[in-house]
Amino acid sequence: MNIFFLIILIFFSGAILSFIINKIAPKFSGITTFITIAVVVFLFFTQIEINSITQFSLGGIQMQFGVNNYTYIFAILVLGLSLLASLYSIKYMQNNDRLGYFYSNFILTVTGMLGIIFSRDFISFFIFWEIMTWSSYLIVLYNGKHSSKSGMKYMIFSAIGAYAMLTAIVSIKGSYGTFIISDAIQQGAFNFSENIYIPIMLLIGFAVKAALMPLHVWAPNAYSKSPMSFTSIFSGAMSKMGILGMGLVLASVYSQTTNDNTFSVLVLKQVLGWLGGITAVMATIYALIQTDAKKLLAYSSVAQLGYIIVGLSTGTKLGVMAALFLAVIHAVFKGALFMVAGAVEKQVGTTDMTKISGLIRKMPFTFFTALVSIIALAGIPPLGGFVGKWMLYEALITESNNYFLVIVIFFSSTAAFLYSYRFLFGLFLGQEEKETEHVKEAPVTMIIPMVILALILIVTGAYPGILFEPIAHGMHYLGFSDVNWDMSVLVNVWGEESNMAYINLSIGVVFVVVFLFLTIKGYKGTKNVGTKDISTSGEIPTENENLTFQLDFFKPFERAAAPLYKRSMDKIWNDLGNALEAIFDFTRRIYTGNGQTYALFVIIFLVILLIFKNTLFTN
Amino acid sequence: MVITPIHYIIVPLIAAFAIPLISKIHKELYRIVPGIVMFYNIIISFVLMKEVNEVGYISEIIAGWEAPWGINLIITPFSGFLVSLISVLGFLIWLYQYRFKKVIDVGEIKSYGIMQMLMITGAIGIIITGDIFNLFVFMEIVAITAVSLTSFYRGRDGAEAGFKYLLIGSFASAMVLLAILILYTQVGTLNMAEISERMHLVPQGIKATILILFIVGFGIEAELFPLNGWAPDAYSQAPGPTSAAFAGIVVKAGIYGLIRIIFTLFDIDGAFDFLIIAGLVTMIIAEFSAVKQTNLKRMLAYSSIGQMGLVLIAFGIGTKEAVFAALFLMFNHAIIKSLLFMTGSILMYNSKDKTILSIHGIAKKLPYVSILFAIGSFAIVGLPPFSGFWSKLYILTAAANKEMILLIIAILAVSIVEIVYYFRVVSKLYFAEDTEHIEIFKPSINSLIAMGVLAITIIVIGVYPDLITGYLHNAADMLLDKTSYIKFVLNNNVQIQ
Amino acid sequence: MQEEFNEIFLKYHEIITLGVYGTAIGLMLIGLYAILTKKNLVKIVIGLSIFDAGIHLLFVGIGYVKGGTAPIFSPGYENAGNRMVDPVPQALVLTAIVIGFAVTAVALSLVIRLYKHHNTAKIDQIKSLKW
Amino acid sequence: MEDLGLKIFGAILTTILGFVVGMTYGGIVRKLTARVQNRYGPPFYQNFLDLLKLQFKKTNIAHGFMGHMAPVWIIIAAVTVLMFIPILNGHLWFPNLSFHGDLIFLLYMMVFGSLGMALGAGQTGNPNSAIGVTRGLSQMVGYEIPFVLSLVALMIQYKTTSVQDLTQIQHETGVWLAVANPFAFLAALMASLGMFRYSPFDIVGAPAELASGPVSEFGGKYLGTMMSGGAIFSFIKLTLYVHLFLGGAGNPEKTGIIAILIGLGILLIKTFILYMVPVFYGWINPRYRTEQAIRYFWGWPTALGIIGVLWAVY
Repeated sequence: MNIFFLIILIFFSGAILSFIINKIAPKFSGITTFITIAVVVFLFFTQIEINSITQFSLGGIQMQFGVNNYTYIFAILVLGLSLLASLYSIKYMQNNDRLGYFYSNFILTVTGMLGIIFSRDFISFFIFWEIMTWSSYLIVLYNGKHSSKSGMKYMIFSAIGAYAMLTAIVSIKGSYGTFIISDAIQQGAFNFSENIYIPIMLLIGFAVKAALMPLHVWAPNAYSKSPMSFTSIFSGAMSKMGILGMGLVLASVYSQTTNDNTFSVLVLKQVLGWLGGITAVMATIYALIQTDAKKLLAYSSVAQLGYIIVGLSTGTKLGVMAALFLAVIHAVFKGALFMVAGAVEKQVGTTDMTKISGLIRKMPFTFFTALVSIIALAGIPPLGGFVGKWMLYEALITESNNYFLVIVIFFSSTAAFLYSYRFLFGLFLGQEEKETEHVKEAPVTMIIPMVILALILIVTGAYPGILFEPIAHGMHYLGFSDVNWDMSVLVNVWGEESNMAYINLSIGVVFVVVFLFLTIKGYKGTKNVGTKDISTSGEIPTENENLTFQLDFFKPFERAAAPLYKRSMDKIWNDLGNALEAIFDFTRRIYTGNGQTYALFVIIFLVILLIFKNTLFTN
Repeated sequence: MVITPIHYIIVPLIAAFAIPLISKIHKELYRIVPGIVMFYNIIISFVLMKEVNEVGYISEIIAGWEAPWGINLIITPFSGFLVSLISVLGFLIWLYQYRFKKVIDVGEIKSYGIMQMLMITGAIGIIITGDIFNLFVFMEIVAITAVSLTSFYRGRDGAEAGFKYLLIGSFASAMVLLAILILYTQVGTLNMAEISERMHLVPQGIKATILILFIVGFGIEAELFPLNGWAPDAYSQAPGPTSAAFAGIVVKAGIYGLIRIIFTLFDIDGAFDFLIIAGLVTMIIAEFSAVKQTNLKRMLAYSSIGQMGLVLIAFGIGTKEAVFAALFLMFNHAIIKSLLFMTGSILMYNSKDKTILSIHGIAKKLPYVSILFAIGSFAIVGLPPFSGFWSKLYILTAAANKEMILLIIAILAVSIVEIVYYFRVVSKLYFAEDTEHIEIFKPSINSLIAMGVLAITIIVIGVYPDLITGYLHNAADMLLDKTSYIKFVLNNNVQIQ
Repeated sequence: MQEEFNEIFLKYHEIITLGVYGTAIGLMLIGLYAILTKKNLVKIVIGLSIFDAGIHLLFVGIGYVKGGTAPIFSPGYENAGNRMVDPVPQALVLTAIVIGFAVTAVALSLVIRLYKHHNTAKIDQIKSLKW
Repeated sequence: MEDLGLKIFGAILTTILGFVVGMTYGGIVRKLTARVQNRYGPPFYQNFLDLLKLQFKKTNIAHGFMGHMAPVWIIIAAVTVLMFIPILNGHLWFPNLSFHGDLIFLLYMMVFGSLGMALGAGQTGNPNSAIGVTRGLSQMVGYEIPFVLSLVALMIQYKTTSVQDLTQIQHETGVWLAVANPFAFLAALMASLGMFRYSPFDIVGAPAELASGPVSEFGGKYLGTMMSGGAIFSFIKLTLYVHLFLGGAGNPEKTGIIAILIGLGILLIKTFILYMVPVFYGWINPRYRTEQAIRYFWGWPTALGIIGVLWAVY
């Protein structure tokens, strides 16, 4: 049997199986999910060879399955992350109800993502896209009635995106007579000189999943409301499906445009870039006023996706490379961070940072993961995040002369330090509360995935080349010639380089020296104290004195940046929604309920038709 | 004994008169006999479908008068497809309602099965008859039975809905009668094939008038806006099985009449553009009004009207693939909407006051019904991998091939609205703090089977649509070339004595 | 006797036909008026049947052929095949009348039930189903 | 092999230089401030004495892991950054890694230390520390904008992102970048006011209300290490400015001991003058609140920076 069909089949049967098993023994539902995904991962990396195409036909439509170098990047990302997430969620979801529901949708979502990666034609692409969408929608609903509104928002926006995509797809069929993606690209379906609205429609469709302004409003709620073990792939992997599509479309748009309409492409670049930049800034400043860790992470996801889109919008070699690199890295650290939030939620019961603090001593491994991921998120060397950021800035400065966009990005990533610190402090540092004294470290099956992700971040920081290799192949597929990369040296087009090896060397040496110095010197004299043993400007605080500082964390910044907080996209969308509801309510008043009125309608209709019959019915 | 189309008509009629007599023997026969008849219909359909796929047409002469003088029943792949669909649905609906009535205290359970059966017979007659006045008669049979079924429950406002239906329905019959009248004065025959043969003799203005009268007449049955005022009331007030039958069967018959008239009898191009416009308006207004409904069945009714609008649009596009898509959509709508009405009426029956608000979180108590309803909603809004997706896709493709981008956008925008109100219900069904319910009436096993069959069909077709696309393509071809139809009917080369 | 009857008839043929058509149209309009304006359910039903009657009359009128005879081969009219009245409309009218009767019957039964249910026969007060 | 030896020697030499210079400047400023405020003030080598006292304290209070790591991170950041900026235009006695890193790397590396400090301060559980940290971070968001604007202006004006090359250019053309792009220089200068956290931007430390803010809970070896780190940082900033805008110091070709001393002298003079700017500004200004500070930085400095970028483009 064909390997692609086999994988899809395994997934579907796994979904059904986990649903049924939950009825018998809820414990094993999660394990089934994990095994299913593990089997698929094994099959994928052993059986599938890249660039192999499988032809088949469904409903009279020619379809193709296959994996190419570009989608391979995302395949790694999706499979790895969902494997870890499913392992994580065994303990995390333990003793919830509706486990079968959750896990079957979990598998279906992964199926959708992998199917998107497999499909080389628009129809199967769309089918899997929709499967991914509605299964994830069902999981967003999972947490009960509080999340049904945000779930609806998510579904509506996804539908808008998906249908924009479908419009483009069918009109590609209409004008080029093919559903095969590569054929469509060769015939110039994404060529601005041929037609301008097909690529735009497709981009809109992908932008929704990639949470780009102004279509991002679903994201914060949907991310924060669904269970964390799912959000780690929701934000980590699924948003990258949008990036996948955008990358594909943009690459062919840029490569195929002829000279006579470079202007429209320029406009597209600027619009996309600025939208991405604004997304990054707004999401960041909204992230740093959140008090719920999950909400904070959700907003930060949106911001990070903004960077990625900026990178894609440049269309230059370094920019796209940065975007893809950031996409992978973001999947890793954001997956880890949501797992951290989930672990805290599982152990403490809430992620509201005004209620909990000082967990570092209770949950050291979780803290370690959080620390590493946050460093990567903030883009501080020597971790992977820095590599991506570096490439992004270099691309913006040196290749696409988009200087003020650089400032916007830099502003948002500087402000990102604020919420990064907010996250770490709010959950792990600060005073230790009485309420959280009983808290233990999360169970080991939750720790393992987190720590693995953290280690991945460290390694990719030291040797980004590990990721450059597949990315370079993928970019070659996208049509970028001679993408050169080195295991640990970053070079921009001006020849300036940033050598991670030296950086790591220097950091490592100093670290060892100073750490030993500090630890050994006066070791006996060093005594560890708790967080209550502090001197607030001289006097010793009493026992019941409140020393917790969590509320209005960045009030000064809020005051300073007040104008930025004034108008929010959500409000605009809500007004639009209310207006539509009013229209709907008005429309149904046509059916007055009086039989005579209906009869009158009939007669009027008849008369009108008879009057206009000669204009209406002529041959 | 060889099976011929006439059995569709004869057997139910005989049964209808026989049931009161034979049920003196045992009361259960009231319920069982219609089921047997429905099942026999299925047998007929499959035999005839097999035959029709071998020889293009089947015609039956009634009372030995050859066409065009006598009345004759004609089965083309198109009508044969619809007839088999209706027969199967009719049987499933019977299966669904078999024990349904026990829990509802209604005296004249006797008449219910009979009328349901007669209504289905009428619908089948509309589809297979080759004689236009005969078509009118069957339409009247459907109308009268439908009205009396609508007003079946004494408790509710059934009578009101029924009266509205009857008022508008009698308009429909009058229009059709007038149209037939004028047509007869022009062409002097009632046989459809011959009419369409002689249609070119008719002057343009009169032709248009006839067409308009037909459109209004059948448009009322086909829930065309603004002729569909009766529909929401009737759907929401009729008993569950009947609403399912309306959505799956009666409307299909109406659409069939409209399409048969426009495609076979007339050669007016403007009619197609008119279909697109009318369908668009119908769809938009219906879907918009569906959003704020509080009664689930009423909401479903509006959605059903909207789907009919989509069907009309697809027919109006008029290309071969569009007609194919329209047939596919009719098929989908028949099975999906019947499923939705079956499940929905059970949900409504369990709600305190027939509102959506009072079935929040009922999924814990009625897991199977809820999940079936969810499947139905997913399918009707056209999410893959359910069957609704394919028909929508084909329609859009057909529209795109004629470069009707605005039409595509309109259809998709409306489907977003559809998603909104269906998913609202589904999410409330599962994830809402449950309001207290009256004692839950669990659906009996046979109704579960009926609904399950429909749901499985939806999924199977969705995963592997090739199962029926062959028949549909065949039917679409036959619908589109009327010359062979005429040639066949007027000198019948294939006959069954 | 038959002959002179025909004479008279043929003389006034035009007027009669006009009269028939006029009556038919008039009946239909009256029925329509009743349906659309009267509030009482019974009156609306009556309007319906008047409307039907109009259509039926139209049918019969159209079926008539000038100087035609009854569509029966009776002694003395063996060669009347070409000048007999078209039988089809009359057959149709019979059917239509039966149907109209059935419809009226159902309608009246519904009216009774509505009156019991709402204690009124005014159609614009029976609007519990709307929107 | 002796190349490596030279490198190590140079690295250590650079570190010591930075440390000493930073501490001394700090002492001098304390003295001068005292005089301005009409006090006698400590001697200029007071900082060294403080450091010794701290380092030789018998007992130290450790506030857990991050508290232990904070000084380490500060030193890491300080020394690493020091390694990646040119001293004396990259003289071979002070061989640094500045060919292997560029401005953006430096920008991000500088944050490393403050993040470590912030985390350490956070773990102590002293609310004052946390408040100080939040103020510090907010203020950083303020002054980074004009600073980056000016840097971007330089980068695009000279099509390079490497400090080394910028210094080289000035050395060859002889034109200081402060002259070549004055707006960028002004923006950077005003940003530096915030960086040094002297009054009016000293609300982070806020000795009166916050008990010296983030560091309030640190003592002994920890505080000492932090102090040395901070000293090196102030030297770093000065040297960076000098090499970016003020034409650097010294002449890499001349390897004689004299040349080096001259170069060092020039470097010291330039850095001291530069160091005086925030100090003077602080003497004559009262303290800003955080939001005022941020608004200040987003006002004229940012405008100047934008003008600088435009100047660079056209």
